[in-house]
Amino acid sequence: MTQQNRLTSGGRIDRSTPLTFTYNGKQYKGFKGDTLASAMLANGIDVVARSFKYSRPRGIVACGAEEPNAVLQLGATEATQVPNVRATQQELFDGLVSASTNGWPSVDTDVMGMIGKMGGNMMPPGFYYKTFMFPESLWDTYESMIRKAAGIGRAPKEKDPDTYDAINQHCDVMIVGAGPAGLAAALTAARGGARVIIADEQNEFGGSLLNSTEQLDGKPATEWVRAVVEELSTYDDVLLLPRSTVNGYHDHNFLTIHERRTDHLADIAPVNTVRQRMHRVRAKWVVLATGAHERPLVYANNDVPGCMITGAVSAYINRYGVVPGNELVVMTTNDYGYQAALDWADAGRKVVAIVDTREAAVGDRTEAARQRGLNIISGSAVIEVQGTKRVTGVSVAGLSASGAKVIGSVTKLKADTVATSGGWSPVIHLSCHTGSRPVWSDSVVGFLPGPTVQKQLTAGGINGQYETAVALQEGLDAGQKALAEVGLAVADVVLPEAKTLKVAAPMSLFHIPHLKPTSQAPKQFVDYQTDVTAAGIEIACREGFEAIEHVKRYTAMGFGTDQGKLGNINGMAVAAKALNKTIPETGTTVFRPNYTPIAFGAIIGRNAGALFEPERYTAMHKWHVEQGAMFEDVGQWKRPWYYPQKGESMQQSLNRECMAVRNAVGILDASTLGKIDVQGKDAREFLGRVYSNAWAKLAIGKCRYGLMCGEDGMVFDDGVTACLGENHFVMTTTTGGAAHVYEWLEIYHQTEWPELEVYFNTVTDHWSTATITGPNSRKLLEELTDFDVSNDNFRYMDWKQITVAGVPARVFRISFTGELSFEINVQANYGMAVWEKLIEAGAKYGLTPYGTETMHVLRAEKGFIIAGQDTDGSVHPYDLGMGWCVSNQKPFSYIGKRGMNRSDCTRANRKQLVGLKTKDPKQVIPEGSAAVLDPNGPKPLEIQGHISSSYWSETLGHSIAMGFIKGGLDKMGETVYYPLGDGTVIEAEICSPIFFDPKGERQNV
Amino acid sequence: MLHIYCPHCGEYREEEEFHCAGQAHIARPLEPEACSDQEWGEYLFFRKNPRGLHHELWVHAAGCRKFFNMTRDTQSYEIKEVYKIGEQPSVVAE
Amino acid sequence: MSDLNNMTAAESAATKAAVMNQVPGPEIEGQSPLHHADLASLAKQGPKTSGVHLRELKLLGHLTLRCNPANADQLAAVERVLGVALPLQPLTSSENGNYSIRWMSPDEWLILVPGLETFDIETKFRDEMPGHYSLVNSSGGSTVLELSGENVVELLKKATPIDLHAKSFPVGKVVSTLLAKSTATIRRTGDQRFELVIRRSFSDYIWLWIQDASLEFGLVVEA
Amino acid sequence: MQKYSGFGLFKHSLTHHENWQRVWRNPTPKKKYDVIIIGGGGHGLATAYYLAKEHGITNVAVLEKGHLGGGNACRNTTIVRSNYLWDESAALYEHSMQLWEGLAQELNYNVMFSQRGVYHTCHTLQDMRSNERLVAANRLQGIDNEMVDAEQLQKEIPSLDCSKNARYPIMGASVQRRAGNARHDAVAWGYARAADALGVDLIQSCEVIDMEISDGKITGVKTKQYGVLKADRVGCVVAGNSGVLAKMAGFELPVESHPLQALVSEPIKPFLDTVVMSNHVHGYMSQSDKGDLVIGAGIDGWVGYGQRGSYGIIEHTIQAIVEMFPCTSRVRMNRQWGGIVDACPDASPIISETPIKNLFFNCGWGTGGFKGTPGSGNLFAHTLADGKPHPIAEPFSIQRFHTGALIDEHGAAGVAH
Repeated sequence: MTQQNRLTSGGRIDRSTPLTFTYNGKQYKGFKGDTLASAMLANGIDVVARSFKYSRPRGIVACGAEEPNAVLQLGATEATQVPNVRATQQELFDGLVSASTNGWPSVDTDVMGMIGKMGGNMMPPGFYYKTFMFPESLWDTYESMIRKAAGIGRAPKEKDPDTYDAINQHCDVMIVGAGPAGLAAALTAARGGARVIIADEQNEFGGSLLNSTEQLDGKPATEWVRAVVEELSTYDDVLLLPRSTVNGYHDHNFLTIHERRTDHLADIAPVNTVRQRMHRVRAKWVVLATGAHERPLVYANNDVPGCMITGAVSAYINRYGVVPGNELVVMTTNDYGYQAALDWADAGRKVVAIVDTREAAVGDRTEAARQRGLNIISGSAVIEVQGTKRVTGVSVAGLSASGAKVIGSVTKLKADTVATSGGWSPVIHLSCHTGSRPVWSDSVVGFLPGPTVQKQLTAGGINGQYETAVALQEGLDAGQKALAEVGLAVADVVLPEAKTLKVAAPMSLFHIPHLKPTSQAPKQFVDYQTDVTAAGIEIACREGFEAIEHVKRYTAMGFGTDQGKLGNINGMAVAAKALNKTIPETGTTVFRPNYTPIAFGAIIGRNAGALFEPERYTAMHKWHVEQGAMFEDVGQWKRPWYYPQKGESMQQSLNRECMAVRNAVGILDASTLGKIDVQGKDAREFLGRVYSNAWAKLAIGKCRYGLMCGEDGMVFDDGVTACLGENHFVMTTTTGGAAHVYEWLEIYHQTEWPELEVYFNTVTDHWSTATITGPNSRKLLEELTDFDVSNDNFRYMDWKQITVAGVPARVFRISFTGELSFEINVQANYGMAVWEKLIEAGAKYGLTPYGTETMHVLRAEKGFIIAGQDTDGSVHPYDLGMGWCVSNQKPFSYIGKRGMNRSDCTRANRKQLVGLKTKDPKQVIPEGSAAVLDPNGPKPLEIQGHISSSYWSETLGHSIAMGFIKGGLDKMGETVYYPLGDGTVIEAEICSPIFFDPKGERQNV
Repeated sequence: MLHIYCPHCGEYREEEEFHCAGQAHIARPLEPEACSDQEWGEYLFFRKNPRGLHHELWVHAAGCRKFFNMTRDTQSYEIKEVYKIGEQPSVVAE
Repeated sequence: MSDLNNMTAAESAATKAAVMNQVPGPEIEGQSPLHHADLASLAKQGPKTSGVHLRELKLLGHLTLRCNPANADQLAAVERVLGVALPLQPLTSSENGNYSIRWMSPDEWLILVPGLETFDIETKFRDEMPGHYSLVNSSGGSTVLELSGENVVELLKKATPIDLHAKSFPVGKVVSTLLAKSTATIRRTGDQRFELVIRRSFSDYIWLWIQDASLEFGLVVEA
Repeated sequence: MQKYSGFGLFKHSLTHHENWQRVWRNPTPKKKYDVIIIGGGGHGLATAYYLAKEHGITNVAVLEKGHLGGGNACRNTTIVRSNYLWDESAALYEHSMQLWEGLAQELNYNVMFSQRGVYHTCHTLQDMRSNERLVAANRLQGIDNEMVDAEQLQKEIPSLDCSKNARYPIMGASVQRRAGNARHDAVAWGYARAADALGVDLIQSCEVIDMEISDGKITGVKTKQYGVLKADRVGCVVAGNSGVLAKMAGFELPVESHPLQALVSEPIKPFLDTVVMSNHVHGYMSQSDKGDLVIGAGIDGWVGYGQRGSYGIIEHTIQAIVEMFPCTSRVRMNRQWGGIVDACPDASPIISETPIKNLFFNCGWGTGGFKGTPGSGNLFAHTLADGKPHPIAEPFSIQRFHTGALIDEHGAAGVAH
């Protein structure tokens, strides 16, 4: 294909580096420096999309972030598909593969287009809400039809092969936008010695200067740009970020910058590089130099390919050497629109006419056009465009002075391109992100940034200042202001000489009237991507949707991927006219992040896959893995769940592990339990306040179990605490509760009882804990220590400091299984050494490693609770039948005491924890099952309580369960029923939760 | 994202290092047993929840692990001041 | 064995706290948190030049001291034991030969000493320190990573929200902060050199993270 | 009320849609009403509608300081379900669910209630236990909810990563198949239109600045725009402002207002035809009929009325989404926004009398208010009509925070939604 619209010279493209790209299966050529859009225009591609609702052919309108139509699917492979890429922002690279997203069989000949033509009138705003209701049963069918039409591009089906990351940045001045204002600000701040970040969404700095033939100091403005960029890159404390969009402005001057590092090179990032990077910036001061977006005018059939905005036409000519047509008609309400005609003429193509809605406007640009002998039609407008897949001509008619009515006769002109300018809208998006409301300016004919609490400055186009000289000056001023604010001296900067042109007053006009009333005229599009028309907005207003938010939501205006950058202001103007209000009265729009869309991958950075969340390991983890353990996630910890042997089912493994503990000895890695070292003379008092039971008399060398409640009296954690010295204790917590308990202790110490002399330190990671339990555990321990561990010398609930397998250890004789047990704690650096010795020596005693599941079964046989499983934040110690663990003699009103005495906590018939024995011993009640008194009663049935723990007990040869029953502690022996999902009902008898060794003899031997 | 000055570390840190522990200056009743259910309920659950200036308790969880108070505007999110436990605010919410 | 117990009894009497020498004889090799990563062999095989260098300073003695910075007697005692004063300024550190002290909190310091000296120093503290304080051996719970190289700052910026610019993070400064989805106490020991104290159970995650985040710079593991 | 139908649509297309009637009037308020409802969000409008329809009380005004349905009603992620744990909440949300079914026909306004199912994925044994408990309870409460294992789940949702190599592999899920989404704006507008048709005055841009209270009894409210408006009873339904209005009435609530954020991707071709939520990795997602992925983020831990939260929450949410749906990594996030949720300590709402006679509050719906809209309005209307709570609403009184009879739904409420 030839690039028929490419000029032979000029522009910032490199004609010596041709690139090949694919669009809808066809190959085309472009040049280095092209965007996908400029290359498509160079190749004369008119139709790039079919519209969302009416399926009308659409072409490229703009040349940047505001482009609503050229939204394509990118990607050469399945895994590298990217939906909804804006062709105007995608740099061309060799081998780029793109496709339009809607239209069947193709975007050029689309069947839906016919339906769009015919059914278009059936789809006013809100038509969904008014139909598809009858019959009710058919809604699902209607919806699936609607969903077929949904979406633009598609997600890949395969995993993303690229990586992304985030980096935290800090600076004195963050400058957003590298046009004349931004560059002047950056240069000033940099020379003043500030830490500066300047980011721009385009591939090179220069902003508007890249799109024009403007001169600075009598040389092309781009030479000044090059000089400034060169100087900036010499400062260590200046970070230059091209291809980087500042997408979010958050509270306290936190900004996010989305940097596209490799999207301009290929589909997939080169090895060892990240595709995109998020900069998380904390800036002392921010300078917004984001410029402005040109507004198209709203006129009949203004969506036909070939309708563009004037700034885009100039940009394609001056920057990319592409003239997007042959015969141009310009329609403008202001002087700037004339520039497109001048550039078009310079490019040697025909300017049919400049239609100025104003009467006799005189500015330097209008005069230049006159001197060039261009055909200027004043006080008139293009009221309608002819053509479907490309503009073929326009209808021009005179306008009333206000622009409200068409007057005079209609002349038709032949043209293939219509460039319009309704003025410019400052890019105030970022300034709105932190909740600041924009303010309308009649002189600017646009919204300006509103008052803000952020440390924010603005310069250039965002202030409605579109002359380069003014933009430069405002940039410099902002730079100096920022320097002063961060305590740096004024910088010495001389601005380049810029020619200031005389500009005639713009006309405040948005919606071009038609001969017919808007409701009957050909469609006049306000928001291209969402197919919102002026008529649609009028309908919304007529129906009573008068608040601008209502108008937007009812019509979907501004809800596209361009977020209404082109259309919103026009839409507000149309609504204002329909409601006889001014635009500010109609209300302002509030922009939210993101300024432009960001790949999910870029937002999550490295926190994906293996790094999504940490896996916490104990010192013995490697051993568990080697033994083929299955793991359970407990918090972030990986805990051995059970250790299956070849050919074993899970239940078989559990039975084997349980029996080993009951008949021989088992070993458990208990290192993950939270451990908190408590020191100070008031440690004991403190324990008494945070636990429900008594601690005053716990002797050195002894251990005690405790329950921890909230101020509401509900149990939230439990564990054993040992008295190491008169002023020294070590507390254990549940694995998941460790962090919370530590903060719980600190908050009470720091805010309520600072007078208590006590310090808390987390030592969870410091100690490795190997628990050996079972009748043979003493024999095993004896082999590895020369300390006398006999029952006389080492009693139940004692702890001793001894040497195990040559390693100094704290050994606690406490039991969670009901068997004789020793918890061996050693410094984690030696955990594996001791563990391996235990395994080695244990073989002859039938030592069997067991995991959390077996631990749960064994403790359930003993009726021991697990905080978090047998508690749910709604049960106090008495509900658990653990009144024995509450001391009301304590002088201090411990945490939970008052709470558990509130009226609802002391009432009868509370749900209480009991044991449950199934009538059929083989049946295991599924955990979570709900109890009822009469399974055959009508629903909803009153739920008596639920099963919190339930297992098969190989030891006892029958199932065991713990659960809650209303008033259960007084209902021993009574029967309850558990209806299951399959319709069957399990019958169970309420009993004590202690199923095994009720006297607790085995742990005492 | 709030930027918070830790009065203990003496510098600004990112919000990610902190977390908010709710309304500040809620003292635990000295004699819980003397409280009615209503009074205990208010201590446990009822809060000022103002739109505007608010005194909050924060902890520098990933830093020095110390608690401190903050006076913050819940509408604009401006932090007026931070002050240590036991100290009184100089800007007071009505 | 009985020694240990008698000693404990003595200690308890004297200090009201239990202290023990947790380090076994040389015949038993300690396993640092990154033992399973076998950094030693990686150091042999891996590249020698790159933007980031990693070294584990393993099996050091980690002692957490909590006391009252306003108590002159306690400060004096610390100086007697370590030969260097507690850094009282927030976010600072001090050192004396093999001993280094990191400010953790207004009433908390992390003291790093050679692994085998841990118990002696603990004992000295128990003899010297007056008043209300706590001293906890946390040697098994954490390890130290030394990260250096021309890209080390860039690497760390990906993990921590702290401003690492020399103006606000000079040599000697210490911060406890986030490190990716874990935490670390970071101390600058040179222009392009940092020491990170990290928790044992998170060390494998952090090791994975460093390998991943340093891909673009290259990583040299040092033994 | 002008009847909406496909035929009507066609008829209007012939006259260029020039003859559509207003959906609601713009009345100037009367001096005195039987009932004033403060708050023109979904709940307030539903309350007004049911007051008029089911209790024949039509001398009602809804006072809205902004525009109708402009608060959380248009900021939520539109999930509707009734699989709550405790009998009290199950009754409340199921009451609402039954009103959802058939709501479009009742209001003659298509609220696009789409019963596409809501899944709660389980990633740990604890997850499994609590979901099995939930399913068992719902079964007895007469609410549909079932468990599916990972294999079945993978069949039902191909784009969900149910493999073993996830950080927290999915072990199964509970699914309520009657649950789903609705079109949030349409719900508010549909109720508004129907209430207006029954004679209710909908007063927009009317801000209540004080309450007229004498000897413990409310007699009306003072508004910024229209001065004092009298009323026999006043109902306050102002999510995001409950604390502020309670303060006007002179009491505090067991409520804190937090920012809650949500976000959408760009519209893409539908690949997810249901709703998936995970309490464990903390994210949830559905795909709208426009093609946007609608994603709810978490709550900020501090009080905030700014309708914005912290960026870190967005990051964590999307991490969870990509962890569950790896194919979304290259999909692009379009827009984020924030609402203000009034959260109760037990994650259950308040529909209650107050210390002030004839003043009633309906608040504290936390992150789950949208699904409650019809039920909330229906029960609150009953409460306002009778002057005492409807039996289903009784357990949700303010008093429960004194007695301790909380209805803790943190488990079932799960992720912010």
